[in-house]
Amino acid sequence: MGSKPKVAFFDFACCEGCQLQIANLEEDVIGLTNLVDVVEFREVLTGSAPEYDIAFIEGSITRKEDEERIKDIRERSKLLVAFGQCAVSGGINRLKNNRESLDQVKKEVYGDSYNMPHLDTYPTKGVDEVVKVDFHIPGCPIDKNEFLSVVKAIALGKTPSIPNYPVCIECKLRENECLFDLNEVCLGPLARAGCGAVCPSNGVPCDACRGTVDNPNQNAMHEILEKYNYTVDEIKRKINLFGVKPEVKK
Amino acid sequence: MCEDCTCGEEIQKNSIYLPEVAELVSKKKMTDVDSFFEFDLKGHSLGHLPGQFAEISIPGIGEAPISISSPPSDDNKFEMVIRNIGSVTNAIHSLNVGDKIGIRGPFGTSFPMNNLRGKNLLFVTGGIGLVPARSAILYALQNRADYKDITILFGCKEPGQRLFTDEIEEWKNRNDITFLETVDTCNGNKWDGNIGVITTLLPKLENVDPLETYAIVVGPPIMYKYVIMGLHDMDFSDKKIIVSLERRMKCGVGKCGHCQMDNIYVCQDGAVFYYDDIKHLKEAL
Amino acid sequence: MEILKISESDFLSFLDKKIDEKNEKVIGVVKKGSHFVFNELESSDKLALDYDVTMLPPKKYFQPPKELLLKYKPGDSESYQAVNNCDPMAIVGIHYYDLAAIYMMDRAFSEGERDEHYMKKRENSILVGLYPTKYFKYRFAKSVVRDQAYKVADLMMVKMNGEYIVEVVSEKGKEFIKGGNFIKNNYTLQEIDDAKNKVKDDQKIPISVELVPDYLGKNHAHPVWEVFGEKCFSCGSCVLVCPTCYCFDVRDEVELSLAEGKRIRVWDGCMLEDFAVCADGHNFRKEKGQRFRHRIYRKGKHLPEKYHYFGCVGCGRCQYSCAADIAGPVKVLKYMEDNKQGGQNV
Amino acid sequence: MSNNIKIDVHHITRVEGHGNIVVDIKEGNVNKIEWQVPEAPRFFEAMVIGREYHEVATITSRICGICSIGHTFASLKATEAAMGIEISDLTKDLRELLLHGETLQSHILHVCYLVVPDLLKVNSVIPLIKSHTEVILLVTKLHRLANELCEIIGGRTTHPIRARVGRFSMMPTKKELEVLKKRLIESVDDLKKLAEVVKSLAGGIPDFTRETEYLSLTNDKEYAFYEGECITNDIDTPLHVDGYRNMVNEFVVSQSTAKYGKFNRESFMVGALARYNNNYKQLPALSASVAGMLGLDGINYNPFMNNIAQVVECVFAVERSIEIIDNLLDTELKTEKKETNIKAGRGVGAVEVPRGILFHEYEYDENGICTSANCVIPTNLNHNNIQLDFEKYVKENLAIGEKEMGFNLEMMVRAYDPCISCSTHFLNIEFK
Ligand SMILES: Cc1cc2nc3c(=O)[nH]c(=O)nc-3n(C[C@H](O)[C@H](O)[C@H](O)COP(=O)(O)OP(=O)(O)OC[C@H]3O[C@@H](n4cnc5c(N)ncnc54)[C@H](O)[C@@H]3O)c2cc1C
Ligand code: SF4
Ligand code: SF4
Ligand code: SF4
Repeated sequence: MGSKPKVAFFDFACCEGCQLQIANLEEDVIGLTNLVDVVEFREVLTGSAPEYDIAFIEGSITRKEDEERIKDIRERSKLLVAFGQCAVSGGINRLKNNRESLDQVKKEVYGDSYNMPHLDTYPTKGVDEVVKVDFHIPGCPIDKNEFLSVVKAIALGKTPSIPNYPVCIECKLRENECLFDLNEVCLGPLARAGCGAVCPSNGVPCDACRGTVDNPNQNAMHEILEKYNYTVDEIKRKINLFGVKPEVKK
Repeated sequence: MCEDCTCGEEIQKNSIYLPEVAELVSKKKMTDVDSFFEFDLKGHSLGHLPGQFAEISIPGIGEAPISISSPPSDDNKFEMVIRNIGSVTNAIHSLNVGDKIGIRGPFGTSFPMNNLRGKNLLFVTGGIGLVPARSAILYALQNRADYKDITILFGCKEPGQRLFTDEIEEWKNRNDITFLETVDTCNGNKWDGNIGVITTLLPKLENVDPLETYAIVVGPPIMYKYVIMGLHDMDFSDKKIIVSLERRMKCGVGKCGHCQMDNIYVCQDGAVFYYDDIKHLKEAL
Repeated sequence: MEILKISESDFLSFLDKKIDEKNEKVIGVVKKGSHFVFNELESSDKLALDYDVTMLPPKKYFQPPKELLLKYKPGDSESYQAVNNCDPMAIVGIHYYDLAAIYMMDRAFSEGERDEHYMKKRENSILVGLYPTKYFKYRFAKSVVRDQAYKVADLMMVKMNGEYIVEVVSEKGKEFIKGGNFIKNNYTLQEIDDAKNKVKDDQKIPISVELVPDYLGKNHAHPVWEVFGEKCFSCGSCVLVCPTCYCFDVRDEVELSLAEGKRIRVWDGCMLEDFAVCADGHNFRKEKGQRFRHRIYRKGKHLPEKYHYFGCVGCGRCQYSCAADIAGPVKVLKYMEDNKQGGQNV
Repeated sequence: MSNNIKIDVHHITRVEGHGNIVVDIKEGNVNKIEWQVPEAPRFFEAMVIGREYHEVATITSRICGICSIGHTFASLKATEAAMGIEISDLTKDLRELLLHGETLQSHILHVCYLVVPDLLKVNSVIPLIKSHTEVILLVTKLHRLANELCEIIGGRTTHPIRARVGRFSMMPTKKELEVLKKRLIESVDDLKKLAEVVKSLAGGIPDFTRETEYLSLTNDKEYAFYEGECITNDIDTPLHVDGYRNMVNEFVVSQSTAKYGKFNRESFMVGALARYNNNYKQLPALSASVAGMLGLDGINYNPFMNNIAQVVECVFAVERSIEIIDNLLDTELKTEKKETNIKAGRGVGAVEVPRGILFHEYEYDENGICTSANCVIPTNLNHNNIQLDFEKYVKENLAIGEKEMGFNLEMMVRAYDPCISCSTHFLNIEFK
């Protein structure tokens, strides 16, 4: 790319923890601003632009009006990158889709006022369920180095690469003791790597917050979990914590 | 040069991963996705044999194995045809004449042109498979007297994907060789030639003497099985079939493991093989 | 071969001295949680030579998981520079099967095109071997390893009654122990041999190692590949922890400034789904079973055919790290033996 | 100067989440002054229902990235209260330390990246990278320190990994703690420099006061963050957090997807200024002196001064962290066993997060499955106070004109440091 690409950041329903990872780049923020021209980033600066080379989208789509907004952004952007698991799959917000009904959900949260129009919501969607997404950066939250590697790749005209192998690889590289050996149930064998196996390395089982690899072997996982007395429903529940939609056959 | 250690200049001298520099001297679009590139290695010739490949480097992007499409020559130039399919190939496509690339090689085995002397040659090429085969075709044409009948079959998906169209025109017009081509479908384009997969050309060949002919087969993975079946129908023995295989490759020097099929490293033991030598390998074709 | 001995405490002080001298990095086995890893030592008190197995084999020092090969300025093809980091190191306490694996790696990186990045690191290292003192339930090294350890070790140690018997295998080893309180050995060869064999393996491969290549060759169509493949996560743990696996990927990385770039190699493995994917998307080993077979073939057929040594050294790490509990060669061969089927031995 | 003012700031910038400001004044008559929160509602209370007890903090941490540590603790405390789980002093110390890390993280980020541009009248921190490079480097240094603290103790800067029900899944090493302590001690000078910078800009803080009720935690040992009971300037005896519903009294309004709250007055304020007003006497020496230097000397009714209180709390976070680390260095750092005593029950947990007091309440069945939940978020509690501040401010300052009015109202919202995305899920759910 000749001149610096014009970059914008947008957020939808999410905790904004992923854009926080960008603030957490510290000195690298300065490097980033040398590489790209940030023209719109509501949390950080006042300003906007008509068109973008790259739009980074954080958050899930949960309302009609969000859908219109994201479509408009898509039209004005050359590349659109979904960053963070909310944008990638709906993330944790997708949990509400698993409940009996959305009215029930609204009632539980807003009580008698649940029907007020501005509280309207529909089943949570990942961004690519609404518009075309060029690249995904998974994770809850994203890994800031992975974010940088994607930005660099795009700036160089390279296809960004996100691992298609499980968290186990990174866990073994860090020479962790396998959590299964400590009697914990870990989704590492299915989960998409890229986080450096940060949870198992801190003694906590992986919840697959980055989604799964392209072809997760769910049946094999099922067999393992059965050994730990998990029922099919519990397994499903476990795997969908971060909005992954597994088909556990059985 | 070595960071905080003692091996100093040695690593610079001996690293098998260090590319040399070549300059892009000409460039020509061939199809929507394929372009022709001519490089100059300055200072010395690449010293390759027909059918070999080299690793092309773009600093910052990566490295990709690419076949050398020109026949061996004494000058410092060599030619490639590259399909824009990903990061490195895209970066090569955006180079301008005068730009430099990194190159390692040549690597791999070559078409056994010496052993083929005095024989008939039957080239069966599919799509981008014509690119490596061309180095042998041009070599044979340069040394036309050394070989008996030369037949070239070329097939591609649709007319828009034909490569080396000028040369093909020339080959068609030569009366010392036979050239036949086909497309899988004309896809709405003007095309009055053959339509059908490459194997449909085989029955059109007359008087092929399987004992005196070597078949050189290069094309996409799926092509081999059917072409070899066709050649068997023509009574070709496996010793007379030569193939060039593609595999994922990273190092080009038999270390990284990506191109391994059974106990063979395609980058070193191939990519050119006698079919007879690899047919027992379950993963070969 | 000269045989010496040293008391455990003298050995530790010897190491402390080596650490202080800083002529080389001193690496040893240390405890991490309830298991063991190789790590650089700051002093000898963390050293835990009484170990069953380490998580990763010592290959991580000769072919680091992420290794710098070249430096350059992005966009400038004339700027490529080969780089290497081969600071001298001494690795203490390598079990004999891991040494056998290093022998295999040495051959892979030195034969054919010689890989200086690996070889320099190896040349600048001192390998201090040790016969295992602790049982490991998945180990079957005795049934697959012969004498390879002595082809690469500089020193071999055997623990006996609170002392280490030290076999001085190479000149480098002899040089290394100068200045330590190594004294004349007074045990008989028989006693030493018994000590070497004191820790038993529970596991062994069910057929003799010489026969395995042929056996595998005849069982290309055995159902084991399908059956085990079905359970495999393609997680690559088994190849990552394997001391004789050295496949790698090569990548370019650039600084955020885009002004500096590196070409690195990183560990890769044939069990990962995309390992054999070509640019046109064609995957030459698409099925899990094919990848599973390839890995076992590599250990049991391809490497032996190439190097005339069995390609698996029986460390048992793969079986230990496999969540699906299928990776171990013993397990695979046993299954094949137990499920002999008509027509498989074509 | 015209008597007509029309302000319509759609999605105010440099705040976390979405908020709108609408002011419509014709001929001096106020038609509308409104602080609106149109953020997409997210329904966390419904999302945790049916999940296992050890997953609940993982989920509710995602209410807000910036306060993820605080949410994690409020959640863990509520779960522990529901099941009668006692935590060790070690776990408590680590939690408190981690919470201070978050306070520092968040306050630095907010004051420096979001508020300082206001005081310098520029549109963002980005131009300051060039014009005020040194200050920015100072800020990034402090921010990185805060992040490293969170990473060393929590395992990750955001959405902490190690903080689990009843324990920490992994301990920092003594060496890490020693390095951290050294860096914290060194940072005191940087903080003083930062305070000087803020002081030099403090002239830009509008002169405005409105006395309101200030709600925060309090305890007799220290300036409260992790532990305590609820206090306000309108009550004499602290109230147990269990009775929080009677204090926050949430209600739904039409201009907002976030709920509003009130206690003894029409509205109340939570956050740094509320904590300061209630507990300033407990500030240790250094923090107290910085407060004095920045013009905070006792109770203060100017909401804009919330940012100054945040600076003071940055100093406190560092002072107190050093103390805790000293304590930890004398303790054996041993990872504790997982809690296995699962019981049915209901519990409330409260902590002070950067934006104010935060309550979580859960009910679990005997299998440890969550059956109902309620999270009351500080930003929410402030919405009503912002609205009333707006009304008073506009009426008192009609003369300054539309442009400056708009600017100052935005600045006021930012002064509250609203974390709007997290405020949009509350409830009135009936606990049986
Ligand atoms: C011996 C040999 C000779 C060759 N000769 C030629 C030649 O003459 N001309 C020519 O054009 N090509 C040739 N090729 C192919 C060429 O090497 C590849 O097209 C090239 O390496 C692609 O590199 P790239 O960086 O451009 O693509 P990449 O960016 O690496 O990717 C290319 C495509 O492959 C897919 N891909 C890559 N890696 C993976 C993965 N891990 N998983 C899934 N999909 C993946 C990508 O999605 C992308 O669409 C040859 C290959 C070999 C082995
Ligand atoms: S280990 Fe698992 S849950 Fe943790 S960050 Fe990585 S993918 Fe997410
Ligand atoms: S195959 Fe398994 S047992 Fe054999 S050397 Fe590799 S890791 Fe060890
Ligand atoms: S460790 Fe087991 S599950 Fe993982 S790739 Fe190896 S065989 Fe498959």
